[in-house]
Amino acid sequence: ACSTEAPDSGKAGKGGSDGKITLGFAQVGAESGWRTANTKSVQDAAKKAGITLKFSDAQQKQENQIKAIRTFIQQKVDVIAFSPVVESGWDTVLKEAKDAGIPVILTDRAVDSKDTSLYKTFLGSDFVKEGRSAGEWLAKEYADEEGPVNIVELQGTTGSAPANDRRAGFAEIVEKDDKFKVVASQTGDFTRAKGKEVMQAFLKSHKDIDVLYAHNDDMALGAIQAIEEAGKKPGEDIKIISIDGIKDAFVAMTEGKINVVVECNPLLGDQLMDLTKKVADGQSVPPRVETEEGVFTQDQAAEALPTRQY
Amino acid sequence: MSTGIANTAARPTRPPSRTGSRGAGTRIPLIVTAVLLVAMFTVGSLRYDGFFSTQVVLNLLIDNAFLLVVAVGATFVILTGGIDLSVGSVVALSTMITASLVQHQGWSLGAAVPLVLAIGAAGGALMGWIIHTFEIQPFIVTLAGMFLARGLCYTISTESITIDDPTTVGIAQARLYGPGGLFVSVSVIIALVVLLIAFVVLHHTRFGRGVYALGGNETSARLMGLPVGSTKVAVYAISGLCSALGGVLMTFYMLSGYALHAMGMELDAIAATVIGGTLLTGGSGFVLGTALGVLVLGTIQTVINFQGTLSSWWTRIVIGGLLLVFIVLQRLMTGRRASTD
Amino acid sequence: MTTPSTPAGPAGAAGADPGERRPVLEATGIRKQFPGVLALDRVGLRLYPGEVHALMGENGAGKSTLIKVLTGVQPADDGTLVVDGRPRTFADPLQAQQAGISTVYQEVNLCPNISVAENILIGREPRRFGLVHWSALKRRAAELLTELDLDLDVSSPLGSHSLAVQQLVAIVRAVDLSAKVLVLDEPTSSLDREEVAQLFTLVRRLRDRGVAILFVTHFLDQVFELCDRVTILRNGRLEGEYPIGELTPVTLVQRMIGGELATLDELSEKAQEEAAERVAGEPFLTARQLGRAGSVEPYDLDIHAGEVIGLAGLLGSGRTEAARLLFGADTADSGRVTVEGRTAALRTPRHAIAHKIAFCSENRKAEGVFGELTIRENVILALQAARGWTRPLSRAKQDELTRRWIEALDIRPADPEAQLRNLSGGNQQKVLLARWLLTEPRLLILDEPTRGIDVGAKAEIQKLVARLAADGTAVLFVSAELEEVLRLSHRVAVLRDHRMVATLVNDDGVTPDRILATIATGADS
Amino acid sequence: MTNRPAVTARGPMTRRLAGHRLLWPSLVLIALLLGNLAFTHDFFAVRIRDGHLYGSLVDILQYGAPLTLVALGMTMVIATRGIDLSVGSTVAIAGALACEHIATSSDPGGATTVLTAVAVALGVAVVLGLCNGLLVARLGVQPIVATLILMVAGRGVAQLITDGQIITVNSDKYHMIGGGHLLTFPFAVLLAAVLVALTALVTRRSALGLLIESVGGNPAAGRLTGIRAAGLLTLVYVFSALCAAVAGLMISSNVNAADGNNAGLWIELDAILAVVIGGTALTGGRFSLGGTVLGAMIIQTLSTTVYTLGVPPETTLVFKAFVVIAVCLVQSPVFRAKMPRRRKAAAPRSDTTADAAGRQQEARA
Ligand SMILES: Nc1ncnc2c1ncn2[C@@H]1O[C@H](COP(=O)(O)OP(=O)(O)OP(=O)(O)O)[C@@H](O)[C@H]1O
Ligand SMILES: Nc1ncnc2c1ncn2[C@@H]1O[C@H](COP(=O)(O)OP(=O)(O)OP(=O)(O)O)[C@@H](O)[C@H]1O
Ligand SMILES: [Mg+2]
Ligand SMILES: [Mg+2]
Repeated sequence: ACSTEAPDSGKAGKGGSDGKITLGFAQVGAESGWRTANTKSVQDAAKKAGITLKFSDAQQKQENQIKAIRTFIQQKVDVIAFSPVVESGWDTVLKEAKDAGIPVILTDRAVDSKDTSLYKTFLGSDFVKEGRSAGEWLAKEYADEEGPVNIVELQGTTGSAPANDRRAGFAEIVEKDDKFKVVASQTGDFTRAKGKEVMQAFLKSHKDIDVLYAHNDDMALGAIQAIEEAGKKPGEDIKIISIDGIKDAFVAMTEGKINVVVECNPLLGDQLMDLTKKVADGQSVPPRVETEEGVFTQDQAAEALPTRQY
Repeated sequence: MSTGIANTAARPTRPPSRTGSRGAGTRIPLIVTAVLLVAMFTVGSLRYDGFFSTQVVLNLLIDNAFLLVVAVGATFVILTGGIDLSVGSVVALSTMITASLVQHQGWSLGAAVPLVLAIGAAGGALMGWIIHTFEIQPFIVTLAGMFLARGLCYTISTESITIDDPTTVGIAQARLYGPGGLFVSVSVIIALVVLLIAFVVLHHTRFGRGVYALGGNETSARLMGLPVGSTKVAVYAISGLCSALGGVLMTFYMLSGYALHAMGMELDAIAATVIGGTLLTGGSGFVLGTALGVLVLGTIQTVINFQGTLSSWWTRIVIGGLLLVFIVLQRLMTGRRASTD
Repeated sequence: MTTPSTPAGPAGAAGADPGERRPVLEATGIRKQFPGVLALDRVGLRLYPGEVHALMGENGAGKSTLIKVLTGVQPADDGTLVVDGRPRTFADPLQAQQAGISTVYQEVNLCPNISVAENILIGREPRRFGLVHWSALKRRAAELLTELDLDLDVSSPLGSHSLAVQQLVAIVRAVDLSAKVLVLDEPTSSLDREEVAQLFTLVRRLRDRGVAILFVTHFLDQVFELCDRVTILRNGRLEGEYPIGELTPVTLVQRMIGGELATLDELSEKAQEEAAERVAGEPFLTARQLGRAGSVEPYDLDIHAGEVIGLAGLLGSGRTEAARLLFGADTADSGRVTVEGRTAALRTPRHAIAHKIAFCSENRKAEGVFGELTIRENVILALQAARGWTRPLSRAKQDELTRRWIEALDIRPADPEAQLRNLSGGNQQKVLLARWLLTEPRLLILDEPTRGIDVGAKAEIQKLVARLAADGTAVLFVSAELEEVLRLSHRVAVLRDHRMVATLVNDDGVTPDRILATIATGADS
Repeated sequence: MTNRPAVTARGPMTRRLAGHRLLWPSLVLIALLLGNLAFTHDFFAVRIRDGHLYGSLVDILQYGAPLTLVALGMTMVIATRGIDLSVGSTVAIAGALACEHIATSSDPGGATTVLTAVAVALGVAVVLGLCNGLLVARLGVQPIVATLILMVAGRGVAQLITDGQIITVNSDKYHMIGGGHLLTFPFAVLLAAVLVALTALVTRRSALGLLIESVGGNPAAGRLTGIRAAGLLTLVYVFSALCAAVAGLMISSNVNAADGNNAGLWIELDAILAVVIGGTALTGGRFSLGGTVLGAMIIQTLSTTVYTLGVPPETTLVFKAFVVIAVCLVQSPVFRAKMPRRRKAAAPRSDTTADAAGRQQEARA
């Protein structure tokens, strides 16, 4: 008996009566400063837009995210948004959401469902493109120089989507030219400590490193310390390319220690709330909304630094 | 040596109260855990709209079917006084192999699943064999197994593999409806069957009783002429098999294979087992307790999701806090104090 | 006798008419070397169907090792084993069992966590449809227990029973196997005469059925009562094999220890003479209505300095539990204790130790020894624990104390750094005694202190107890061996059904029979 | 009395055997280092750069220092038959507290700031250790669940302190702890060495080590012997938390940043592995601090080897799995006995089984 009553009472309590939209947002976790900024942006924007936010943190586990989405369905939220931990494996739960008539918005990362009716829109960045931008900067920088250019790569967590994509995008460009050689590539788990440790080992086993490509700023910042301790000048002796664009990276850029940062913007809260309102209203939305992102070099860094929020 | 005293007269009669309470004593933790679980659920229902529904309970099963299967396997190992850290990785490896066979190699699900289960069981048996034959601590051997299985996932692919094979999708999305529109997934049925089988095996077969004896005292079990070696190998094989099956269920759950699936699940499985009242030192515990343990972890998760206002870190703190409250109440209610003072 | 390594020598030929019969088990030239110890040096053993064969030797002589080697627990370095005319080597105990050798090893080797019934029948449970047939299992176990006249709740966990009960369960388990050879390694070490008698009836029945029984014990009278032939080990060597008729207790002991044994008779006289004077004066400890529900009913007891009080009773009468209350090993839930006139709360062992009370548990394996630690560490541990970790005994002091006690109790090996788990059962027991004697307690509670200890050492320990008492230590002495209790005690407290029914002053009138009568009637007649 | 001579001959032999306990871990470490040498020819080269030592070996020591410390505390916990899963969280909390304190202070470079930061971190660690100790010793919760609670919640606390951000600090004094040098030596290495030496001194010179081993070896007997198990258990959990906190300070100070989410992630597994490789059994009892240090060094060298050999990240774990299992096999007396050359030494087998199981038995009684 209870099961038949519950949905009704739930419906009455939520979106229906007071006209306030409830958004269920299933976040990946809080694995990095970038992610925290992302979460904060969503939470702040929801408050500003007057949307009730049901927030759930999956601690980096897909199964937890799926559970959270099921709970949202159970709670009869109006819209579900989530940043998928990984592209695959969402069909079942998204179908349940669809059956329950709850629209879904993807943020930050896409899912690979064939059935695109399972979600309304995607809002976020393209990791492959970020990798490509990094590669393109490098190709341009070394356009006139003779090879070989020895590159070391600090990968993100093995198997994680950003690590896979940023690596692939970068490789795509770099492989076009024989003079670029990736001499070593290791995972630094997206952390400063690991970045430093791995870079220190690279410096010992490879004497002639020209370029460091780090999948995120934290690893780059760790690596910079290792390079300095080895008596080299980061940014000069070894050129450094990094992704994300956190404040500390911009500081390092103004000090000349990082050469270029490819931005990956976490601040998509406002855009998300806009989309939520539209979707809840039943308006049509574009299937793909990309966030505004740039490539920052040292000369732009000083000027952009004060505006960095995270 | 004969004493001339009638045996029956001199034979001490033991106070019956003692016997009675001791017999039930072993089951008290189980009852306490169940009571606390119900209490937790009640509190959730009072606090959150939509919490008090049968479907929430069923979702608990749907969402934790694979963990239940894995934890059941872990229970066998823990009952012998061992530990299996490889379960999470074996789950991931199983999702990976299933997905790549079905998706990339074009195998049918019916062919892939038995192979995956066989690999899991064989891997477990191998670890058990090493542990037994070379007398290496299970912690290290299964840790190596954990590394190996996770590493093999990466060598298959660092990308996740989506499955769109119609049979697999069909099974994964099949819902068995009951009265009132309530539903469960196929995995739930499988998990419950596994639980039932495990219960029967542990409590009603020679092998199962051997598992308890082995956990009680390995030397004694050997001296009593029990097949200690094969029992050990078998429990790790069962754990491997359950992990592989858990992996298959997870493949259904996620419809994908991914190297980063089931990260840290070994701890969840061990925690569920221990919360369910099984002693990590072996020899004491019930597989039904493990099921309760899984439900406890699942309920905590559900409560958190229903709360829906916790930041990432508060999520963790509250999970820890709820666990703490649960454990402390469980301890106090079972009334056993530490043997230390 | 002069050629010990060949059991087929003259001694063997003169056996209790083994005659033309073929031995069911014959071991020759068994050698077993442990690091630093040659435990068995070319030892032989022959067992004939239908005989009870005693294996005798001092503590550490190699009896248990020989049994372990024969039954596949440990591999031998050298030697041959012939079972039923076929040369065999057993890789594990299971194979030995399958070949018809059933063994009760020294110390209880059962699983405390599973039920009594399962401990008896595990591995061969009755089954129905492939599943364990629980009701049949319990019925069968209960039946088997009645053979030793035991009436237990067979579904209770084994660990909830006293050590003696566990020992009986182990015997029942071994007997049930349709064995050709039954090996019993000190099965009677914590049994009362009652149970011993029952066991002997059982053993005789088996012997008459043609089972060969190998029996290890330190009780000489049991050997002479039950056994047909004796094999004697000394220091890992075969001393000889004799028909029991060729030996007297004195010659048997001589062969075991290779020398004379001082007698103990003067002890008991002394105890009896002193009984009256010791009871006079203020008691060191008084217990009033001390009890614990479901374990011992409230009892009163006064213990005076320099007095030895024996606790007598039958198996499971609550001696152990009564003693444990005085040490705080179990917490009393009623009653009051005073120590030297002042109220003392003995809730935990630490409280008791603070009042200079010491307790040597009967269950040395579970509650006594630290197998991984060395003799030295085991010996000084209680003293060290009392001092706390910040005040360590100096190494020189430790060595000195350890050496002193190794010598006093003749602990073997005499190496303070030997690991305790490698010691023979009797030697482990001595180490435990040393641990508590070292703390110079005012009240020493000894629960079966002579369990598994050989004749020579037992005499030493009894003398030691008498000496301690003479020096003013109060002793509470629990033993299944009534003679021993009477020999040492000034007073004897008698327990029956978890109740203290009488306290007798040990004068001329107190005999084992009188105590047994007290137990039977529940009051001193 | 004829076998007495054999017995007395045992004294020096046992001592030599005790030396043997560390023989195999040492050989493994040496083999790993030599393996590196084969790939990088100046692997053993240690130079002086900017007035301090510089080289791969120095790196191994420096990065091994925090792990050694965590494993040090873990050794004591494991010796009591416990396990401490919460060390990773403690690492994160300590780093977060210290960095937060320094970052928000008016004088980030000042010595007093750094000292108070360290004091705050260590103080909180004591509280965390007490919580674990309370649950295990007083309430009798199984150590693995008791510490799991803090493992889960602690990381949340660390993130709460850092507000989910990575806190960067600029304080040379603070950097000293994990990244600085003293008399050309990495300070972290010296600190770890001193702490290990102190622990060894305290446990072996006082009776602490013996009492811990007794409690772990046979708790029931320990109780009857009058050992204050509750106090000892609390003590080891506090000690473990303190060690983890110092490691946390090292890790955060080395990179001048506190990362609530990632600092010390999975370090508990590495630490337990180090302890076990070092020859301390998870069933409690005897512990070996030297073995633990060797174990930690083996693990750190293994990581370095992975970087040096350029093992791709996808196969790193497979590589580690094989090394770990090889290390265990080499260390296993049974395995060595079963090697074809030394057949007849198969004897220890049953003894060791008996031992391990015997200990389990005692646990239950
Ligand atoms: N695993 C072992 N390692 C080293 N020495 C051992 C081991 N097992 C037994 N010993 C030694 O072998 C000798 C024989 O021991 P065993 O246990 O056979 O004696 P026992 O005759 O049974 O004595 P008890 O009457 O005390 O039981 C002893 O000196 C003992 O210390
Ligand atoms: N109802 C019962 N069920 C199981 N065990 C019991 C029961 N009542 C008593 N016991 C066990 O029996 C023992 C009580 O006897 P206790 O050991 O004190 O007697 P004892 O006279 O020392 O006998 P023993 O010679 O057996 O040591 C306890 O160890 C207790 O565990
Ligand atoms: Mg013996
Ligand atoms: Mg007793």
